[in-house]
Amino acid sequence: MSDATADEMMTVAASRALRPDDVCFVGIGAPSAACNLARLTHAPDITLIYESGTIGTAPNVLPLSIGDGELCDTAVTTVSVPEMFRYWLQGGRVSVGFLAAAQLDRFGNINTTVIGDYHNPKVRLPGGGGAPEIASSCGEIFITMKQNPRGMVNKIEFYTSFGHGDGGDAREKLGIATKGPTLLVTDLATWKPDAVTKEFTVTSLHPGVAREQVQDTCGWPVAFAEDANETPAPTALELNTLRDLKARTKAAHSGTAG
Amino acid sequence: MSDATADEMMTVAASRALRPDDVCFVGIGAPSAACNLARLTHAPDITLIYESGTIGTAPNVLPLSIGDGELCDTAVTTVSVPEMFRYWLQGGRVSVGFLAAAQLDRFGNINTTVIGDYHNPKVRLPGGGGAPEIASSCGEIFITMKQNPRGMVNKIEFYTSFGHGDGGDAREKLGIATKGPTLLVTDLATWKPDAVTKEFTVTSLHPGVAREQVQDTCGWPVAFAEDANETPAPTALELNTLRDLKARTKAAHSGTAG
Amino acid sequence: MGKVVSLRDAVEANLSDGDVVAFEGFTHLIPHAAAHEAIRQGRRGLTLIRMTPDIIYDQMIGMGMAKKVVFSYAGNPGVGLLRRLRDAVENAWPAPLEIEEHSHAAMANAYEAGAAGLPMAVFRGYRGAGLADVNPNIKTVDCPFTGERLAAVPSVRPDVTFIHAQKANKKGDVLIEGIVGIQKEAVLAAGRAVVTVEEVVDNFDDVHPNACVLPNWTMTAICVVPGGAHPSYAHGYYGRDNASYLEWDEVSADRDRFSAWMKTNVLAASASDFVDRASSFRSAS
Amino acid sequence: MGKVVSLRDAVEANLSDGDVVAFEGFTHLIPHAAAHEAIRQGRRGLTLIRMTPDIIYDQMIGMGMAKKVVFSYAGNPGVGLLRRLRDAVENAWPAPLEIEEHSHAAMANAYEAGAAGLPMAVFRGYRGAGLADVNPNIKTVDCPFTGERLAAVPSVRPDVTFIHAQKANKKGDVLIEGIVGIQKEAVLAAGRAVVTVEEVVDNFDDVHPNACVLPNWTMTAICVVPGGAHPSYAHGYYGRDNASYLEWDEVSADRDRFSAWMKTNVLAASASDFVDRASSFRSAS
Repeated sequence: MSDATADEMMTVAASRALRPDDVCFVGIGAPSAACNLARLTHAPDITLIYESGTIGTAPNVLPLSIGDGELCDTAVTTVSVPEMFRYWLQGGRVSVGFLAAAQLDRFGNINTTVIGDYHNPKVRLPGGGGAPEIASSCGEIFITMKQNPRGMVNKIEFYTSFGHGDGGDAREKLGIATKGPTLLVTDLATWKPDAVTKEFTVTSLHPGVAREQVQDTCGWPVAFAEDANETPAPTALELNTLRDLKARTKAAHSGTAG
Repeated sequence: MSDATADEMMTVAASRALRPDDVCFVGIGAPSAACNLARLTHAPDITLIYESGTIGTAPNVLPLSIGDGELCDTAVTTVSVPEMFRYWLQGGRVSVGFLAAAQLDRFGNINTTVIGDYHNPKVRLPGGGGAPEIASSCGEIFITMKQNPRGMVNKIEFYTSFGHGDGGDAREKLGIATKGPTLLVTDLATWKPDAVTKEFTVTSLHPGVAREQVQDTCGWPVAFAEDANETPAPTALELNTLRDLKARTKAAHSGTAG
Repeated sequence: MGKVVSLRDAVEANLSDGDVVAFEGFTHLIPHAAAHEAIRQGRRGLTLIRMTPDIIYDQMIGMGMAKKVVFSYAGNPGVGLLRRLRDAVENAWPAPLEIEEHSHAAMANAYEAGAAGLPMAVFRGYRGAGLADVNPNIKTVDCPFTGERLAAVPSVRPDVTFIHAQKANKKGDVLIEGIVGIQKEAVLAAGRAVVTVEEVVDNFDDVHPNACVLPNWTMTAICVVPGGAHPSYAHGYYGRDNASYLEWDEVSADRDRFSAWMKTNVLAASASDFVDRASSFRSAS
Repeated sequence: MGKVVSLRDAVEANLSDGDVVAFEGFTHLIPHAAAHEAIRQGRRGLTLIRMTPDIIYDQMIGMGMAKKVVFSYAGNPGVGLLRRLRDAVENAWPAPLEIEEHSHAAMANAYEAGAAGLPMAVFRGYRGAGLADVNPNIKTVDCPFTGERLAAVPSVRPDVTFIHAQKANKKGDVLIEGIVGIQKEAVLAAGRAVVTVEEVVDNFDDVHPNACVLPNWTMTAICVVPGGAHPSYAHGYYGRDNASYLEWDEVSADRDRFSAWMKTNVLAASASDFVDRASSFRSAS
């Protein structure tokens, strides 16, 4: 299936990282597509949790927000928001937190709060929502975003959620016992943190992508793993499932039913 | 209705103290009978709460335990036990806590924990259950018990729940903002705390009861209010309602249905 | 049901200038009609609390009603940014806006603590997060058993909370179903609570014993406002009007267009307009 | 439903000598069958946690299985005292019993904190109460915002929790209805969880979206034991056997009678006996 778009490749590559028995806290947007693609392909029993309180949800179409009715209708159970954050997230029951990033650095720290000074911002972004504690309470964190040099920056302007800080054992120093970011999937490549420095390192390039493209769209000097290879192209099943999901989603959301 | 037993008089007198808009945390036994009698007579809209999580319950028969199915079947809603103690009791939403006492002193302190030394008890009683925080979180506390000199003692052996301590402003000193015990109804009399000393003082004697009887069955020197009068006898409605309730209860619990 | 009053009367009696107020809803059941009534009544100097301030707070802020907003995620759900809030924060238009920003976990715990009558919430949070450096209301408490340092935030105790719910029964008890969000806590944490509902039914005999029901004595006023959550949705009644959320992104991009829209759709409208607004999103059943 | 196993296997695999264990239930849904299986397997040195230890803990204590009990109300519900527990505390028969005693509020908060992954629970409690003087696990925390001194207790984190519930579906999710007590928290706070259920149904499609459902991945094992709560009750299945609670008051009053009763009714019995025991308490419907 060589006709996959970069966006589709990103979603497919991200979906593959999810294991069938994962309990996944799903961020909206690209993470949601990847998580549901995993559920509809190799991980039918994966548990998807949205911060609105829906546990074990299996939406037929992608939700537009973290609280769409579809999420509740198809969930194993829907709990209150305090219970969600206390028993399920803080309780340590979530194996993977899947986040999108507006601004990201090489250590997986994310900024979705402000551009410029916090108290006198150039651009006021929406803020962290669940991300600060998703980043520290989930077993590990997957991140997905489209590459662009203003998004992937040398130094983020605000630590909305903590990744590996300035690298190394920064998490342990803060008393955070979870793994933090273990995977970054962009539209061009798959990245994993270096075992020691924790700097994101390209481990595979998506089909047809050159190293220069990755570097040109990234604000820091990109490290490539010695054994970096090519991401397997989407299979027919993956691509068809994703396209069907997107088509169903578009049809549902352009209609008037909610 | 002069044929009321002392026990019936106690329940009726206790029930009268409840107001139609009270939210009442109900202890099992005598408090439960009094609270439901109030609901079936002058306070039809009173909210009765049992610590099992049943809010606004209206049992047709008296429950044997604080968690009978009848309480849930007839409740406005049934919540979890943590929610009961956090949102409803500690949240300050209960106007009256209605407790029974095994051992009581003149300041409304209750012992249901041990007779003898705590670590080497002569008699190990069941313990406090909800009482310690009922005593401090409810707007005020009503207590009901049958008089006997081993129950109404000069000094209790363990402060299971705090009443007025050693009297006066003991509650304020501990930072407790609620009123504490404001009423004691026994099988012989109605008692209220003195405005200053907080010592329980007889404010009315039940019909036919002499002061000596009250003193003989009480372990401390009894104070009688100057204007102590006679408790109005149960009305026909009160007594019939109570007897019907007890009869329904007996029939239900001697059968096999639960 | 002595508590059933018109939305106008309920807002007038329960919301005053300078109040700390929460209009809560978590994507689902957002109390749009109540917020619009507050806008029509022109309240000022409000401290607006909400985990997910969205269109209604964008509108209130744009109308200059807020002096402060306490929040954890300020976005137009599924669409993007809140442009009126941005304009206030970045350009002080139409007035400066103070912000107190938390994470969802902190706000959820703070509402929970408010409902529980506690002065603060204690949780494991904010580790490595920048908010802890810029928000003086984020402190710590040490566990006396393990020594672990935990985060602490003040509990949320609004003067008044507004929510939208599916239904009340004739006694005035209120049922919330589906994504219940933080609404129960927001009501129990508040000094006063106003609930708009889709309808009043005879009783809740067919309701699950453990459903989220607020007894009548926990609320100050109930207002029957069918469609009152539009363009948000009411589980079992009508779906989300996604086009309106997209439209807001355009309306709110321009100050004049915003002002004109508010005049037509809020100031010159009334609570009864919500029936029609929601009607085309009602499911066939 | 790979997690459905026999009660014998579930207890054998999940309960070991020396474990900290909670058999929870709040008058309703008390896991009698699971407790009896634990007694038959003769576990020793257990720390038994429960808000309301009743007959089953009286039995375990009388059989010498417990080294410690953590509790807030030790009574035979609706009847009186627990005579085997008393005998252990007052006379060290059959063995000394350590006790850690709390209030209900403390235990409820401690389970909640355990489910929430916190090391401690913070609440407003124990003011003027004698337990604060005799239980070293009752400490205080000061609110950094108001200065108020609050009570703190360690969270409850059992090695294993046993509960009884109404039903599982074919995926292994479990539904608890009615008086739900502390069971959800007891399961989520524990390292392992074993649930006995009345029956397995195809799905929970007819269940309220906000009902108390435990997803299959929160439990270690599910055992189908109809009647498994007897003489407690299962809302929607069978009522409480009040006579058995009264009978226990007599049985437990005498050491020999107790031992004989346990031999006949527990040691020589099996989980399948519970069907018959509960059958006469089933409602006609």
